[in-house]
Amino acid sequence: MHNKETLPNLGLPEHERDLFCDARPRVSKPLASYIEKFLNWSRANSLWILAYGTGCGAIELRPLFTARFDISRYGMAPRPTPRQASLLMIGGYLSVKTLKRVIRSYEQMQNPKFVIGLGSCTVNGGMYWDSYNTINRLDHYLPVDVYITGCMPRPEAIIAGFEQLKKRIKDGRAEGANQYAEQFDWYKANQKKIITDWNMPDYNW
Amino acid sequence: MKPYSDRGKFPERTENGNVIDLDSGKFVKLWQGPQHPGVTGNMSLEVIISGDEVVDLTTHVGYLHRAFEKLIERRLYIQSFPLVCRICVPEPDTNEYGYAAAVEELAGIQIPEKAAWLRTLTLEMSRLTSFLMWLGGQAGAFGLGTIPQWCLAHRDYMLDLFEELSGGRVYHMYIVPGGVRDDLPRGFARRLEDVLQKIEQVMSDIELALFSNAVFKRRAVGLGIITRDMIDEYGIVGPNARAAGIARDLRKDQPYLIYDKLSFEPVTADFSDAYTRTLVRYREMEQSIDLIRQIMAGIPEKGAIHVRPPNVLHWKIPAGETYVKAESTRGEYGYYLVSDGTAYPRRVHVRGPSYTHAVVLLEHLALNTNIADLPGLMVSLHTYPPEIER
Amino acid sequence: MKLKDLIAPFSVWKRATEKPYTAMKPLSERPGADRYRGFHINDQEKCIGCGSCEAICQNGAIDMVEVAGVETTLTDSGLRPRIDYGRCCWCALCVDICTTDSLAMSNEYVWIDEDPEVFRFIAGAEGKPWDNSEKGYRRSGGYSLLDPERVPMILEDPKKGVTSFIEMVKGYSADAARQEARRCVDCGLCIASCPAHMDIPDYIRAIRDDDLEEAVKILYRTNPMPATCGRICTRNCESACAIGVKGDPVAIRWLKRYIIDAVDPSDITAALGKEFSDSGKTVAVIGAGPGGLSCAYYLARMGHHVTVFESSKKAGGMIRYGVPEYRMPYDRLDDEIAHITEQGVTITYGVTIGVDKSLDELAASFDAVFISTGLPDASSLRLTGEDLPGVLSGVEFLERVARGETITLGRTVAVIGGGNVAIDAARTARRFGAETTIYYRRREEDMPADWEEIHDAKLEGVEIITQSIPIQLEKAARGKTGLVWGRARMEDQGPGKRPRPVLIVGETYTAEVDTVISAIGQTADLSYIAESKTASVGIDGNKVLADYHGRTENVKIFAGGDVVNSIGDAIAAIADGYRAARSIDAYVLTGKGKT
Amino acid sequence: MEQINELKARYSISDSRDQRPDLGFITVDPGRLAALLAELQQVRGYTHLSFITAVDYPETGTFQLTYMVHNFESAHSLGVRTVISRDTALMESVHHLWKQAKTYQRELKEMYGIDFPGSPGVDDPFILEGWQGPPPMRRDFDTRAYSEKTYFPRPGRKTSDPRRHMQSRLYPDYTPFEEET
Repeated sequence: MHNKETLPNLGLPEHERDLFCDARPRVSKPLASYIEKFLNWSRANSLWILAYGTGCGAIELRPLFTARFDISRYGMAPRPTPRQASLLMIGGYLSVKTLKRVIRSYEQMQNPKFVIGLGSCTVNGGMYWDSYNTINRLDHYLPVDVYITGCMPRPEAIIAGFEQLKKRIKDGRAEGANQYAEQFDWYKANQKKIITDWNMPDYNW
Repeated sequence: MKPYSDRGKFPERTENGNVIDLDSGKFVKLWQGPQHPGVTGNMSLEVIISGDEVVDLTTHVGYLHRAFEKLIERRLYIQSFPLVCRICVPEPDTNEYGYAAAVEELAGIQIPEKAAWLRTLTLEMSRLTSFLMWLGGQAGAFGLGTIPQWCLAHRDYMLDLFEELSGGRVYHMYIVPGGVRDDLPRGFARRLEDVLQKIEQVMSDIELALFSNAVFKRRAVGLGIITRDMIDEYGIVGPNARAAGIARDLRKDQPYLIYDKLSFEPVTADFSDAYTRTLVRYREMEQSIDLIRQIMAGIPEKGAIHVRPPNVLHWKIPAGETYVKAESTRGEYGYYLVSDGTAYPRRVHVRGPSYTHAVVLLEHLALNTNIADLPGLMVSLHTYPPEIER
Repeated sequence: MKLKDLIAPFSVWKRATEKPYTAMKPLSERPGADRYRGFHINDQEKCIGCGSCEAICQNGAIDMVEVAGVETTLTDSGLRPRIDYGRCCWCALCVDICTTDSLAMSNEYVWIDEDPEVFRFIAGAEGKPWDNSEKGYRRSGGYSLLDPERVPMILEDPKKGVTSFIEMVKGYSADAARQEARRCVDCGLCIASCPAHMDIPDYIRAIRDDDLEEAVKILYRTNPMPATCGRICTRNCESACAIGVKGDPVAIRWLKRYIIDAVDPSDITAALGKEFSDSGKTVAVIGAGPGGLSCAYYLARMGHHVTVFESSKKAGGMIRYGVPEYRMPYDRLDDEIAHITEQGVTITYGVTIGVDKSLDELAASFDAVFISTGLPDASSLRLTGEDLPGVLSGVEFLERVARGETITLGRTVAVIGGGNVAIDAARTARRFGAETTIYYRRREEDMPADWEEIHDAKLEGVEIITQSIPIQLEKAARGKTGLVWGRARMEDQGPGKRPRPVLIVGETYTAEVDTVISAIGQTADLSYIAESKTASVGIDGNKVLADYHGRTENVKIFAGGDVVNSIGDAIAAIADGYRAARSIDAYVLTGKGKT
Repeated sequence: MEQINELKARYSISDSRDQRPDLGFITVDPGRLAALLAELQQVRGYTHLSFITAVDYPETGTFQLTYMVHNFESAHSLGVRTVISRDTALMESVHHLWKQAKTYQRELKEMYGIDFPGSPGVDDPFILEGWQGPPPMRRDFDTRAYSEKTYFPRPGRKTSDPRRHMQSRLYPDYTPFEEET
């Protein structure tokens, strides 16, 4: 019934399967290099952040949005919905329950999209390395563009992280969305291994 | 102005509770959060609305569950003090104090007087810091964008002071079992006073811009009324209870550290709705500023800041159990510690006030409110989800 | 609604003309506060690789790894902490516990990378930009997690002690021992310094856990004479102790003594068990000093039949005849020897090899021979007048005291030397009521004697004249002996070398004393080996040539103790004895020697 | 505590102890617990419930439940403890006394597997989602082993024990004597 191009969405109840899109994510091919360069320049200068405080890291994001650090001047702004956001900030540790929502939010974001991992927890589990409820390595579940060390990273470090991300975007290396589409099966297998009650579409369009 | 509670009870109730038939077309189920700017922290509300009126609400938590209590059980006593402050991010010091005091009590350690003063100082500073953040959130939840800008900028000045004192902006890890880690830096008093004055100035602006604001008044007055008879039934503590006229404040009722040497009276009001609760907390911020000044005036010049525990790598604490609590910005915050005489705690239970405020209380108060006021209501209870799931 | 509610919010517009809060420069340039807990720095020179940081890290963020250019020495494990910033929470507990204060934190905080694999680094060894940061978190003076002070040891009142031979050091009580044991950080740096590589942290842990049976088992794994070593060991371990870098080292020797004193001798046997096989092989051990006894003990427990040949009337060697009773009570030594003979070791007293029996005979009638005859004779002062009647050697003096002979020292005594024998002789002389002065060539800090011994000797009224070189001995009036000595100055010998004493011309003095005791070293008479025809082994001066495992050039002959090693203390002899026992075991069972 | 002495005989309270002047602990039979709490709340002024929690003792096969109640009049907290079997793990619900009790009971059900029949929503998942292991707060559940198996830490870490390392460098040929008994 399902060919290679569609997703089975087995997690959904049968009567709901028709309600959701079952297409696989696709790799978007780059345009001519000068256009792509211009696009990347534009993307780098209007990073809109999904306002989802997934963990402790969120506490240092608020000052960024407000008067003292004011990242609006870099063309960045918090957005309440994934549809409008291009940057997902993972604020440190992710419990399995949150990871499920993060995946959903990430998949709902439009291409191109970028992920920044804040703090130790996204690299190797951080101080919750032995907790049964938090993941250790974010890069197993989502493509991460930039890591910022700290627990938590200060706003200044986060701003420096944004600079690094912009550089990566302008260099054309920030291909997380494409990487996710290319290695979709690997990511999905990793995700499903720990999210045992997968009751959403395989890809949240 | 009609308080919301005067609206007719809808939907119809039977002995078994509300009659909510989702297929009837009268109701819509909405998920608010966890990815939603209108919820505090990472939690979610399962809301059922009819029109724009909330007819049922269920709180869902667990998105921030890191199993602190489990992790503490497999860490040495000293190893947990960096862990506990992560339970409540905006106000870590209460956790540090609660944990350290519980360990000290069972270990029979008496902390030096100066350490007690320094601990009180950080507790009050973090209270002010936490309230600043909350006040921004409260105003923001009602659509007032300017006040969060002011509050968070001034909170940041407080964080600068914390950084100077403890070496950390957000997680101070300053209060350790046995005392505190360092003395006040040189010139700290002056810089602290500067910041306090700045905060006082911005607070006078906030008073005009928030408490005399027609929008805020219109939306907050009568929202989420807590009556006096609900207090014990729901286990309501802190400003939420004080706003209803119950003068309960652990700092006064069961003084810890050096609170008995400071002069203050619990702030109370007589009608606990979102507006009054905001006002009570605002007065407590003023009170905190006053307390910080009292502490800075009374803090001993010299003296030990730390009592060395036995070698912390194999520090065994005599078997026993205790419960130590402190008044956080949200109310009674406690640590229940059970030691079985080994180098590892048998059990640590963290009691956070949000446990009741954000679950049973919110579920009750949300009924018959307007969906647009839900964020405002939630913030007015001052809840932090990590206290619930830990 | 009041009119004010509509107007008041706008009043804050007055702030519109004020300076904005926003910092206009890129904020990443703002340095962290002076105490900021930023990235780790580690002084590679100061760090000793004890691993306390790894032990306390609740995040499992620290690994101890080898670093190029850092050598493993007796006081430095050669390992350095590598920190995983995928784990660290910047709590700085590692800084607080650091035994050397080498670990600290800078106030740098920006480290960004696209590759998650890079966030691991050896602090202070990878040339990070923050390595030399002056600012950042340091442990403050008023706060520490380690106890720098040793639990004080109870001593006999020196005024009372100096009148008798009762034991001076009283030993720890159970509480004091547990308290002292708690100071240990379990790093294990000390093990390498101990010649017998005793498992020090483990028996200290057993004290903490109050499990003395386990502690005894651990002791006897490497040392059959713990009561002796618990009293008179030269305790090289304590000089390697990580706690000793900033404070007093853990009192390892006294803790060992506590274990063995707190346990009844019969419980030791019970703890260790007595079941071992019988190999039917026989081994002769020459000399019942610590080396011989240790070898005999382990051989017996390996199932061999051991006979020890001892020229004196009692076993113990230098421990009995060279160490005064106030340091090593004879009954404790007897208990220890009794435990060794209980294992089936036979000791034949009054038999001198080379006189009563030849080495050849032994080699012929036993499957293997272990030589541990030690250094029983005193070295010569090589001064004129050494043969005067008022001059005797420290070894001889102590031995005669131990045998219970009556000795007349007179009212004043001069002791020449700075080692433990010199101190022992001086303190013993004090117990005979003599005014005693020690003459030593170098400074007090150069004295090879145990610093506690020097301290206690002074308490007992022994005077120490340092930088004094004896020139000659002469006969003086009223039967006294004149010690002519000259003042020395210390001449620097370059870095890492001990300064050399040089006589200052013209500054000579004469001390007229009743007795002069020389204690500048010991030597051995190895003629019984040289005379041997079939069992001869290599000799160099007063030393027998043997390898680390006690094997000599003769496959059947093994040797150890002072007669082999140059350390010359009891624990080294015990270690030699044990290693030789293993070699002998391997030899008698397989017939194969050195490969 | 005088109040407690009055209750002692009626509720067969054992093991009462003052930890501080303002904090006491008492132990009561599980069967009498709900009645005792009701009296404490309604008659004795212990109107505030701070928390309910459990302590696991796998060695003895029991859970200790602690109900912390507080009397604002006398500023006295009382920890009411009861010991129940770990195998049956069943306890009477007190949700009728305090509204928030049902949340605590729901948490205990999830984290320790202690059931409180009749407590509203006690079987609903509270914190965990899709959890398939044993109740995670039980002490025999090894969180570290679970984490390493499920979330596999980043490879490339290796550490050396200083004492083993020094032995390998300085005295590799030495082995202590182990008895072969």
